[in-house]
Amino acid sequence: MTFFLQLAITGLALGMMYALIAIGFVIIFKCSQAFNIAQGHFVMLGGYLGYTFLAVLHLPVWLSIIAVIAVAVVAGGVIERLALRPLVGQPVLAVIMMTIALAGVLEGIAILLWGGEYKTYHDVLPAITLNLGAISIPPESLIGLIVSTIVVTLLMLMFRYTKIGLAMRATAEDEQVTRGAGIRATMVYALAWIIAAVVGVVGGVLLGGVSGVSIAMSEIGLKALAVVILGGLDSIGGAIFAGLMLGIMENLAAGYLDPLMPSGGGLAGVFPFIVMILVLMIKPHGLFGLKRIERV
Amino acid sequence: MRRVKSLWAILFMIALALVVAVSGCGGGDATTTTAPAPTDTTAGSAPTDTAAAAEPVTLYIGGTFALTGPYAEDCAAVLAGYQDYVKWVNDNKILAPWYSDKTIPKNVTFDVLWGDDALAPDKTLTIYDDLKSKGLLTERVSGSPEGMALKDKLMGDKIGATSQSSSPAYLNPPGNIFTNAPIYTDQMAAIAEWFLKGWTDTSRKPRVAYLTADSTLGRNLDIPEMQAYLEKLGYEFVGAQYVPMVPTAPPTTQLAWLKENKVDLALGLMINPGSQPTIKEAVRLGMGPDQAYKITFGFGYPAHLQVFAPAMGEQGNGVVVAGDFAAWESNAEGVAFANEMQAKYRPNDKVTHVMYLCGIVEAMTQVEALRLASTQVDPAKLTSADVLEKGFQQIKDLSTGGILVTNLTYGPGDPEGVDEVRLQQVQGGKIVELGSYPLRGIVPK
Amino acid sequence: MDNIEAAYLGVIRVLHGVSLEVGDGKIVALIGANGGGKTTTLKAISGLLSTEQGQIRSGEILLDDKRIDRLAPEAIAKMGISQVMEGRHVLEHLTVEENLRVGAYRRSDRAGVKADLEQVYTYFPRIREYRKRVSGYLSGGEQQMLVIGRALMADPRLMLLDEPSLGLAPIMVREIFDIIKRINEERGVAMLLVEQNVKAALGIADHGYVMENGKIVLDEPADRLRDNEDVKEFYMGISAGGSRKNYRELKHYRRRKRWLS
Amino acid sequence: MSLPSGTFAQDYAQDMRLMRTKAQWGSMGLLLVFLATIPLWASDSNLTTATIIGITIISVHGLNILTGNCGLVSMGHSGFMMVGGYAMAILSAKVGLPFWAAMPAAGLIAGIVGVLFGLPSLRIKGFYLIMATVSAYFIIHWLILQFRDLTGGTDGLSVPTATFFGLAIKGKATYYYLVLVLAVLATLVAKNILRTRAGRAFVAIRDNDLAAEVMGVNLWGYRLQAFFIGCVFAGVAGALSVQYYSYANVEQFPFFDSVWFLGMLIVGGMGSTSGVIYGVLAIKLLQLLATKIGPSLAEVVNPQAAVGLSLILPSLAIILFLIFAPRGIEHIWGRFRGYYQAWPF
Repeated sequence: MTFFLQLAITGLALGMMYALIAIGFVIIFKCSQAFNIAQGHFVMLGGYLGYTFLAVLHLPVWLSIIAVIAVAVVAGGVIERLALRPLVGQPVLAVIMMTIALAGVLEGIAILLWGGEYKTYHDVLPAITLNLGAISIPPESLIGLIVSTIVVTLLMLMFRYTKIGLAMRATAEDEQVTRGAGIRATMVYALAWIIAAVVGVVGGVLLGGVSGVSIAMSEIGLKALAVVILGGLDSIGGAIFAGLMLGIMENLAAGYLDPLMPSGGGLAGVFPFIVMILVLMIKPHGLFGLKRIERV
Repeated sequence: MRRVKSLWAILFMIALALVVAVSGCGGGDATTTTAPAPTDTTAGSAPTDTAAAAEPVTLYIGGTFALTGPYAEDCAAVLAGYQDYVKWVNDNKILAPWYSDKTIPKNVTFDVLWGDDALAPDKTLTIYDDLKSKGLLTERVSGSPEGMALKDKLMGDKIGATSQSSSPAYLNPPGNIFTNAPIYTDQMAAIAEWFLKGWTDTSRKPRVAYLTADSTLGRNLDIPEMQAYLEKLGYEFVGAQYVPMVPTAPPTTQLAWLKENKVDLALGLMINPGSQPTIKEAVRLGMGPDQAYKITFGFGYPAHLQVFAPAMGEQGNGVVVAGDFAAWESNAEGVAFANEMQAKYRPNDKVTHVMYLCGIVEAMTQVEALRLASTQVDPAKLTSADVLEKGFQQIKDLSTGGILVTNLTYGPGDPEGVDEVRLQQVQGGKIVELGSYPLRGIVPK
Repeated sequence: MDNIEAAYLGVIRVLHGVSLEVGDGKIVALIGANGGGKTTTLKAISGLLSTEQGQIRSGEILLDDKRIDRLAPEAIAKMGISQVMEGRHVLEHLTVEENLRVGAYRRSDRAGVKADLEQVYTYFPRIREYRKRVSGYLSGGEQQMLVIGRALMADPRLMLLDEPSLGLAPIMVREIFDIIKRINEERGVAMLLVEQNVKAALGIADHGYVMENGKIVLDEPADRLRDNEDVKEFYMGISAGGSRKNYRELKHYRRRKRWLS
Repeated sequence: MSLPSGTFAQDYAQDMRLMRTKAQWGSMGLLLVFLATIPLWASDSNLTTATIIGITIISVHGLNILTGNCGLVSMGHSGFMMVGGYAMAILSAKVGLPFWAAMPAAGLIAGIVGVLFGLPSLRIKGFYLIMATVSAYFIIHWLILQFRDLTGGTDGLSVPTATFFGLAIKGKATYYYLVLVLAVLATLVAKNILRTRAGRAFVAIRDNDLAAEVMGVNLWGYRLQAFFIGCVFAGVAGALSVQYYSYANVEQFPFFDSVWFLGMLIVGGMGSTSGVIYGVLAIKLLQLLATKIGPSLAEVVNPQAAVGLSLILPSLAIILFLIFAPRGIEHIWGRFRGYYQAWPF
C-alpha cells in the first residue's frame, strides 16, 4: 500500500508538471489554432535560465523568477511577432513545421550558449519534505504542485473575469468576429505566446531544480503533447485532468508493469504514447475536446 | 500540373551542392585527390617524396567526442586533456615527465583532430571517415553504441582506437578498441566483493538489484554471467530498474521499487547527469547507508565522482564508485603532471572534471602507439595498420604516473589495459579510496 | 465606396469596379444572386477580406471622406463599422452576455455599455432569459438576435448585415427585420443589408443596389426597385402579370444589364 | 509545364510521358554520368555524404507520397525506417537471408507496420494524426528495446556484409552505386505512382477528403495504401542505412530525423518528386556545412558549436522558406524556368 501511495503521489506531482506544460500548449491552440510543438523547449529554456540566474549569477530566488519570466515574455513576444505572425492564414502543417523549426533553433541556441552539458542548481529552492507516514513527498514536487496549482488558478481567473481573458476566449472561437468587434487579434496571439512561454519556463525552473538541466529536458514537451491530445486540444480543465491521470498512470505502470516486461521496462517513457494512441482509436478528438463539425 | 521537371534543375542543385561541400572543406588540409585508401595518408603538406628524415611531419591523434548529450561534460574534459597533453609533448618532445627515455623525433609534431558525434552512431561513422581522410591514424570512441558501430570498421580498416567506455562487448571478439578502465562487469564485481566484506547479518543473504542507466552503457551489466557471479558470491538477485540516462523527472518509482523489494545493494552504471538526481531523490526517500532505510548505491562509471562529490556534498555520502582514475587530491605523479599542464596552458579555466585525466591517459596511449610505430617505420609513411600492430599492440607496462591503478599493457587480442579495479567512496563530500580489487574476467573472451 | 476591385489570392477577381454609397442613418439593401460578390463587398468594407487572403486591388472606400480600405479590421471596427457575418457567428462556448461584451470590447464608457446592454435586452427580450447560458445552445433565430445585438454593442454608425434571414422561419425573419428597422430608426444607425430575401429587404430599405457577377447593375431607391419588373421577376419570383418568364424577357434583361454596366 | 515552347502534346500518352525532348534526355544522361563518376574523384567523406543523401532521398520519397500527396502528415517516419532497418538486420544476421531477399522483405515489413499504425488514420487527421505517428515512433523504439533477444536491445545488432549473387557489397564506392541505383529507381517509382489511379486518388484525398469520398474514392483503402507505400520506402531506406553501417541501433534513427524529413519536404516543395531531391540536398548540405564550420567556431563559442549550428542552420532555412517561399524550392525553380520555357518569346 505504501508503495502504491508513493507511486500515486509522485505521479500526481509529475502530472501537475505535465499539466502545466500542456496548458501552455492549449492556450496557444485556443487563441490561434496553432500547434506549438516547441512548448517543451520553453521548459528547457526555463531550466537553463534558472541555472543562469540562480547558480551562475547567484541572484535571490524571487529576483531570478522575475528575471526568468521577463526573458520568457520577450522570447514569447519575439517568436510570435517574427515567426508566427507571417504565417497567419497558412495551412496547419506550415504552422506546425514552424514551431518545430523554432524548437530546433531554441535547442541550437541553448547548445551554443550553455554547451551540451548537464547543469544543476539544486538546494536553491526551500527544502520542505513532507512526510505522510512512510510516504515522502519531495520538496520540489511539492513546490511544483503548489506553483502549478497557483498558475492554473490565476489563468482560469484571468480567462473568466478579465476583459483580456474574454478577448482571448473570443478569439479562440472566431477570429473574424472578434477582429470585426475591434479586438486586435495580433495582440491576443502575442499574449497567448507570452503566457505559454512564461508557463513553460516556470515549469522548466521547477523541473530543473528536481532533475538538473540538460538539452534532453525538452523531451517532456512531447509527453505533454500526449496529455494535450488526451485532454482535448482546447480544454484547460481537460489538460489538467489528463496531466494528473497520465502522471499517475505512468508511475503505476512503471512500478508494477516494468518488472514484467521482457527487457526490464522503460515503460514510463512510452506509456503516455501508448495511452494516447489507444484513446485516439476510440475517441478521435480526445477525452474532452470540442468536436467541430466539418463542413463539406 | 505534375509532370516531369526539367533535369536542369537537378543538375543545378548538384552543382550548388558541390560548391557548398567544397567550400566547406576548403581551407582545411584534406586533399581529396588521391585514392581513398586508408594507407595513403601522408598528412599535412608533406611533399610527394620524403627524402630526408628531417622533413617536418605532423601526426594526428584524437577521434570522435560526444560533446553534446549526456556525456558532454565528460568528453569536453577529455578533449581538454588531449589538447593540453599535445601542447606539452610538442614543447618537451618526450612522452611524460617520468619517461625521459621515450623521446619524440624532433621533426614530428602532434595535433588533435576531433569531431562532435553528439552520441549518435551514424554521426560517429561519418566523422570517422572524415577524420580518417584528414590523416588520423588512430581513433577514439565516445560511448558504447558508438564503439559498437565502429567495431567492424576499425577491424576492417586496421585502426586502433582508445575508448572512454569499457563495454564488455569490446572484449568479444577481441577487437582493437583499447580501454584504460576495467570492463564494467569487473567494476560491479569489485563493488559486490567490497560490500560483502561489510555484511554482518548471517541470518540472510544480501539482496542485490541493478539500478542502472537506461542505455547501452547501463545495460552493459545485464548479462547472465554477471547475475551468476553475484549469486556465486552469495547474493540474492532481485531484479533490475532502469533510469533514463538524463532523467526528466526524479526516478522515484525506481527507488520506491528498490525499497519495496528490500534491496541492500543497488549496482548500476550511471553517469553524473543520471546519478545526481537519483541519489538526491534517494536521500529524500530516506534511502542510503546512513538513512532510515539502509541501502548502498554502487556505480560503475569512473568519470563522474569528481563532479558528483562536490556537487552533492553530504547528500552523496556512502556512494561507492568503481573507478580507475586517481582523485585530484591524490599525490600521484600523473596528477601532479596534470596540474602542471593546467597551470601552464589554462591558468584561468582549470578543468576540475576527472575525465581530464582520462584525456591525458588516452592521448598518451595514442602518442605512445604512434611513437612506437615510428621507431620502425618512417613517420611520414606510417599507416594505420602500422600504428595498430607496431604501436598499440606493442604497448607494454606503460606508466600513467599513478593516474591509473596499474600500468597499461596491450597485445593482439588483449585490448584491456589495466588489471585492477580501484574503488572510491564519497565520505563527507570527499573522495576516499577503498582499495583495489582484481579483475574477475566475467565476460567470456 | 468607389470603384472597388477586389480579388482573392491575388488571382480570383470577385469585384469589378463596384461603387455604392450608404447615407447617414439610411438602410441600403444590396441584393443579387449567389456568388455575385455581395459578401465580398461587405468584407471589403469591414476589412475582413484581408483575413481570408483577399485584397482590394484598386479603388477606395471612404468613411466621412477618410480612406479606410487600407486599414486592419480592428481599426475599421473602431471607426464605427460593425459587421454581422453570414451564418450567425456566435461565440458558442461563451455565454450570451459574454458574447455581447465582446461586441463592446473597444468601448471604455462603462455606463454607456451598461445602458446599451439593457437596450439590446429590450430589443431582444428572448435572449435576456438566457444571458448566463452558453450561447451555442440558442436556437437559430436567437443566435441571429444575439449577433445583431453584439454588433449593436459596439455602438456603430454603420452596420453591415450579411443575410440575417438565412435559414430562419418566416415568422422569425419578420421579427428580425422589424427590429433592424427599429434600431435604424431609434439609434440612427446606417445599415448596409445584404439579403437573399429581396422582398423583406426592400421592405425596410431606403435604397437598393442589385449586384451581378461583381458589378452593380441596378442602383435605384428601394421603392422603385420594388416595382422594377426585372427585380420582381428574377429576385422575388413574381413576373409581371403573373405570366411565365420566357426567353425573350431573359434576353431583354441580359441586354439591359450589359448596357447598364 | 517544363517544356520549351514549340513542344505540344498531341495525345494523352504523349502528355503523360516523362521524357519529351532531346534536351531532357540529354540532361538526364549527363546527370547520370555525373552521378556515376562521383566515386572516382570524391573523397571518402564526400562519398559518405552522397550515400547518406541517397538513402535519405529514398526515405523522403515515401514521406512525400504519404504527406505531400495524400496529406497524411507523419512525424514517425524515422520509426518506420527503424522497422525496416531492424528487419534487415534480423533477417540477414539471425535468419540468414541473402541481401537481395532481406531488402524487399524489410521494406514489406515496414509497410505492414505502417499500415498497422495507419489504421487510426481514417478517423483522425491533422494534428491528431501527427501525434499518432509520433506515438508510433516511440512505441516502435520501445518495442525494439524490449525484445532484446531478437534485436539486441540497446546494444544494437551487427549485420554481415551484403553479398549480391556472390559479389560482396563492400567498400564505399560499391555501396554508393547500390544506393544510387536504388535512389534513381525510387524516384522513378515515386513519380510513376503519382501517375496511377492510386496517385490521383491520393491527391484527391489530400485536397478534400470528404469530396473525394463522395466522388467514390475509397478513402480508407487509399489512405492505408499511402501508408503502406510510404513506409515501404522508409523500410528500404532504413535497411540500406543499417546495411551501410553494418550495424543496427535505435540511436541510428533519432526522432528528430522525422522532423527533418518534413522540413525537407517544406524546403523542397510539398508533393513534388523533384522537390524531394532539392529538399534533401538543401537540408543535408546545411547540416554538412554546420559540421564543417563548427570546429572553427568551436574556438570562439564552445566545442558544441557544430551541433548547435547543425540544428540552427536547417531550422532557420525551414523558417525562412515557410515565411518567404512556402511552396519550396521546386516552385521557385518552376517560376525561374518559366522564362526558359517561354523562350524565345
